[in-house]
Amino acid sequence: MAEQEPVTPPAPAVPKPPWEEKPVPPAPVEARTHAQVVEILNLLPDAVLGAVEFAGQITVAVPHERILEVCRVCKGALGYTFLVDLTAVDWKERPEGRFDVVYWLHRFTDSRRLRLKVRVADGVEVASVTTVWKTANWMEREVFDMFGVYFADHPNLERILTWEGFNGHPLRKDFPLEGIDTGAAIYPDVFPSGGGPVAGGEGE
Amino acid sequence: MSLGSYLASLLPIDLAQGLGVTGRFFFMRKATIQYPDVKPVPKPRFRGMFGFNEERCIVCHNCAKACPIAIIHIRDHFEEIEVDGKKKKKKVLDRFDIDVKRCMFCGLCEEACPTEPVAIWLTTMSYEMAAYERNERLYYDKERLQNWDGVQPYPGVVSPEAGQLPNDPTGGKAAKPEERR
Amino acid sequence: MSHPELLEPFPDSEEMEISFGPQHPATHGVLRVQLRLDGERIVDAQPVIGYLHRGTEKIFERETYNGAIPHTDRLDYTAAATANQGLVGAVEKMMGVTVPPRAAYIRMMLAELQRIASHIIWLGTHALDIGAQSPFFYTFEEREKILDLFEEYCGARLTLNSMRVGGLPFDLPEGWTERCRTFIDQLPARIAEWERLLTKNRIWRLRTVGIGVISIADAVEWGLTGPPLRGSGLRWDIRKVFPYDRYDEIDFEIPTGEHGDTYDRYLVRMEEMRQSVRIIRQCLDALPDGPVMAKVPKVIRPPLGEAYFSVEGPKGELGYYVVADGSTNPYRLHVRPSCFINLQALPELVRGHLVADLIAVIGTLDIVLGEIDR
Amino acid sequence: MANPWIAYLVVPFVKIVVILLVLILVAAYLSFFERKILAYMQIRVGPNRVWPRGWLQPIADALKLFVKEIVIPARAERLVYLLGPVIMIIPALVVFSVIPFAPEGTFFGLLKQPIAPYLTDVNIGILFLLGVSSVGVYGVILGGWASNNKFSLMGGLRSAAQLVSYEVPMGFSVVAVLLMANSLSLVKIVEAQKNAGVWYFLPGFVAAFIYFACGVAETNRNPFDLPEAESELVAGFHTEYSGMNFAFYFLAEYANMVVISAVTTVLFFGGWLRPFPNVAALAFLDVIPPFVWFALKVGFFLYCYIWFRGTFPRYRFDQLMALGWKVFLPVSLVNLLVIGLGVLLIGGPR
Repeated sequence: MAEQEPVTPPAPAVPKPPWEEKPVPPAPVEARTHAQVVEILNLLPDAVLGAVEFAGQITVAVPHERILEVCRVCKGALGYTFLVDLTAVDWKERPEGRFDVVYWLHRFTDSRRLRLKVRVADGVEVASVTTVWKTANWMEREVFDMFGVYFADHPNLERILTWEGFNGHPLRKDFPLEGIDTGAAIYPDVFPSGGGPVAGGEGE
Repeated sequence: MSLGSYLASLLPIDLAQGLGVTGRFFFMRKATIQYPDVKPVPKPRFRGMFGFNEERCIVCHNCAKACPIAIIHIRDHFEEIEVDGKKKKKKVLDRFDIDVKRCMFCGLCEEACPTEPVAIWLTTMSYEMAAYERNERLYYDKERLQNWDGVQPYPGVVSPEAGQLPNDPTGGKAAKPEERR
Repeated sequence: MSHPELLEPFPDSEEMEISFGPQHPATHGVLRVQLRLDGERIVDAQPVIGYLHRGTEKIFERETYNGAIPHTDRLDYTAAATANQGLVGAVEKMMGVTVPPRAAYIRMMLAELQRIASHIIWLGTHALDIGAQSPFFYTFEEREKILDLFEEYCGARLTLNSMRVGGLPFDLPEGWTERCRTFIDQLPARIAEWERLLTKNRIWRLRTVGIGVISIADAVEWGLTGPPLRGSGLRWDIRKVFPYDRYDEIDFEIPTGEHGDTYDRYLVRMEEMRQSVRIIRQCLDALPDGPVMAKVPKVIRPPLGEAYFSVEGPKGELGYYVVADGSTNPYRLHVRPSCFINLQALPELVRGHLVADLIAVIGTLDIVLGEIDR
Repeated sequence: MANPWIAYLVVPFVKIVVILLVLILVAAYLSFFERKILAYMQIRVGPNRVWPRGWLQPIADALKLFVKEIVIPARAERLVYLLGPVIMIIPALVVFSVIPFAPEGTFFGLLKQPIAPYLTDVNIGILFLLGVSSVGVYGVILGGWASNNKFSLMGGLRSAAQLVSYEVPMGFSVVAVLLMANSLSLVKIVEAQKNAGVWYFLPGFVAAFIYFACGVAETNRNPFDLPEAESELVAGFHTEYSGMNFAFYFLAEYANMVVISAVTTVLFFGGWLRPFPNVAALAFLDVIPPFVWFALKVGFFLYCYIWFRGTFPRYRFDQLMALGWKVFLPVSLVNLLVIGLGVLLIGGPR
């Protein structure tokens, strides 16, 4: 897999092809000195909480109140004009910031990619980046719908995949896997309280 | 639009070309298969109805664990049997149910089965298992899995009851795929 | 916008609100578009989605890594091979596995066959929406041949589940390569036939040239990838920028358009089908023999960490963001849905056009609701 | 016919019944042939289950539509809703009374003296024809408006605008024939072509092409089938119709197709004349009776209708209008001038 740096197989006496070898998983490496991270440090020295390189991909942790500023700098000065993906991860057990909002940027000039990570607690607002990239609109709406992370001054922060009456955020770790009782919430007159279609298996 | 292109647009050559294509297709061989009379031949590796062989099954629950949507339910118990003097505990299969109505025919159970040839397989070249009632008829227990009542095997396919082998569903007389039409 | 004279609002316009779909023949699945019309002209078009939301990403968290693969088939149900390739590639990147060359070549062939099949569905339904009925049947007849090849290899026609972490579950049946070669040898002639029906047809050009125009800057701003981005002129394809499997050993071109309208995207996809034929032919010629599975433990346990891996799906960049916690189940598995992001640009593409153009633009974005709603 | 009772009551009545029956049967079987031919063009087989090889399909369709319940939308205008299909089908059937499909003959000696198989020979035949056929558009508009559905309303308005804008070039191409034939009566037009020894298609091929193209547009058929464009307006003006109402619309469309094909044959392809009627060398063609010639030509045009449906994409509404006003109209006018000049120089029949 020729990523930025092709993984050079170890050259034992008899060069066994890499697929015969036991796979060697990549290890996270401190990446403060990496070129992409240094670029950001030169412009915003105090905006980088930490930088890790894992499997050839740089992840930069950013304080959640500075994310809009960092994104503007990334898009403007550093040329990350393409927001590939925006999603979130729910680390329920983690004490302080429960959600990780993850931005995955791409730069066309030298085809480099960068991951910004923001740690935010439940109910705390993150600045919306729709002003920086228009494509963030639906992605942020989906993160709100699935995780309940609020995005400050987002054009129309509503649910995008589940329906308006849905109570709860499905991708949270404390959301039951077999789904919740949704019938009574939407059609109270039709379904008795507690009744109605339960998402997930029926009976057995 | 310029006069030249206006006049050129009066000559419908492009439309005529299109008509030519559909005209030619008018005389070509038709692709329709009259299904009930002519049944298409599935390929040997086609993942269709389950085949199950109780003797080969060593009740290791691998298939139940490997199934992404957990529709294989197995009940077993231990039995003491005398094998040449030593008392050995042997697992006996009580129930082996597959909820075929929720199955997505991904074949992961067949891959997980450690026996050789496998005790549960999908390459049975039979795809006609429609039923009028889904909860009983499509909930196959051990007996019905082995002698399909309700499944029309493709003509020429040997059913598991008659000793079908997973990699040889038609018992040697493999219908050639060319007979598809 | 390409229709300036259509844009000035009529003085006494009372707009009509129409809900277009979700049960509408032209919305390629359960998509609803909330249309505000002024006569026939579209003032605003807001897509409403979520009708096919099955919570796939939640299900991923309960599955083992190999157990998640059948679910990826059902994301973009018209392109299962590329969806499998994405997930499998992501997990292999997490575990540092290198896939044996034979498996890589077979994966490329399956992916390119799937790209042709997906473009075929796009062409058939896109032409049908704009009125030309016959291409639908000619194209699907060719797709039948591809599905036969898939059925012969992995046993399923649509939901393939054809790849595993570390390589492929089984090798090609004998005679498959000959049948595949006979298929791709006769395909260019069929594509030329479809083009004779459409490319120079004046009605087709009238319905597609200048419709749904988007510039490169806007396309990048809206995050478009795949044919919608290349139609505007940006030569950008994951297979060339971040080559995976063995794409760097294959020589093929990336077609691009100039004006970014529906007609250019049509030309780009038709050319992509020909390029796929070229790729498959090279793969068939250079198919190495050897194992199809790397030395991978029976139970897949990637180390603690996260990685993003994307493939060039027929609809655009299909990415998988895997967060692993060392157990056998992914802690979080996010799919970067190319159709979901491409659909986001619909209001901008369609504003000022007529209702009939909305159908053409939905067709040219080539959206599949399975991948949008997940 | 000595006895006026027979001449003006029984014979026309028999003719009406025969023509009506044949037209409805042809229209019904046209729907079957359309599905069959379209299928053959799309490498599939088409209906082949009813009776041997599907030949009774139209009867089965008619029976099904007859038995199906007529669902009238809640707040629809009942009277206008029910009247819509009727207004559309009546002109389609009435117009056939003027079309001459065979010369005066004795039906292979069955009758003592020859009578004309066609119903009437109105001396303002074409005027009557154009007038009656444009009444049909009211059926579409009223049907679309009355079914109280946004989509059908749009379908109805669209077809109104389309029919009006294609009536004009159609009229001009018909006038070109009048110049050549110097008579409004359809029978005389065919005779004029007989005397001229050549079909009017040869001098007036532009007019013929435009007439047929406008005819396709008049009957809302592909590539001008905007009003019932499935993909945009679900089913256009007859979305809310079911049962016999829908059957009337369905039959009216096919009857209109037959009418347009018949009129094109009469005006431009010499009705029941064989190619180059007066040329002795082609005398062997006379073995085919005149009526069969007429049927062959109409059949060819119906095949073209179906061929168009299988091949062409659909025009967008404004493009369709632009085509009508910016291409067909000027071209038909120029063609009219050219033909007028030709008639002036060569001198047509007095």
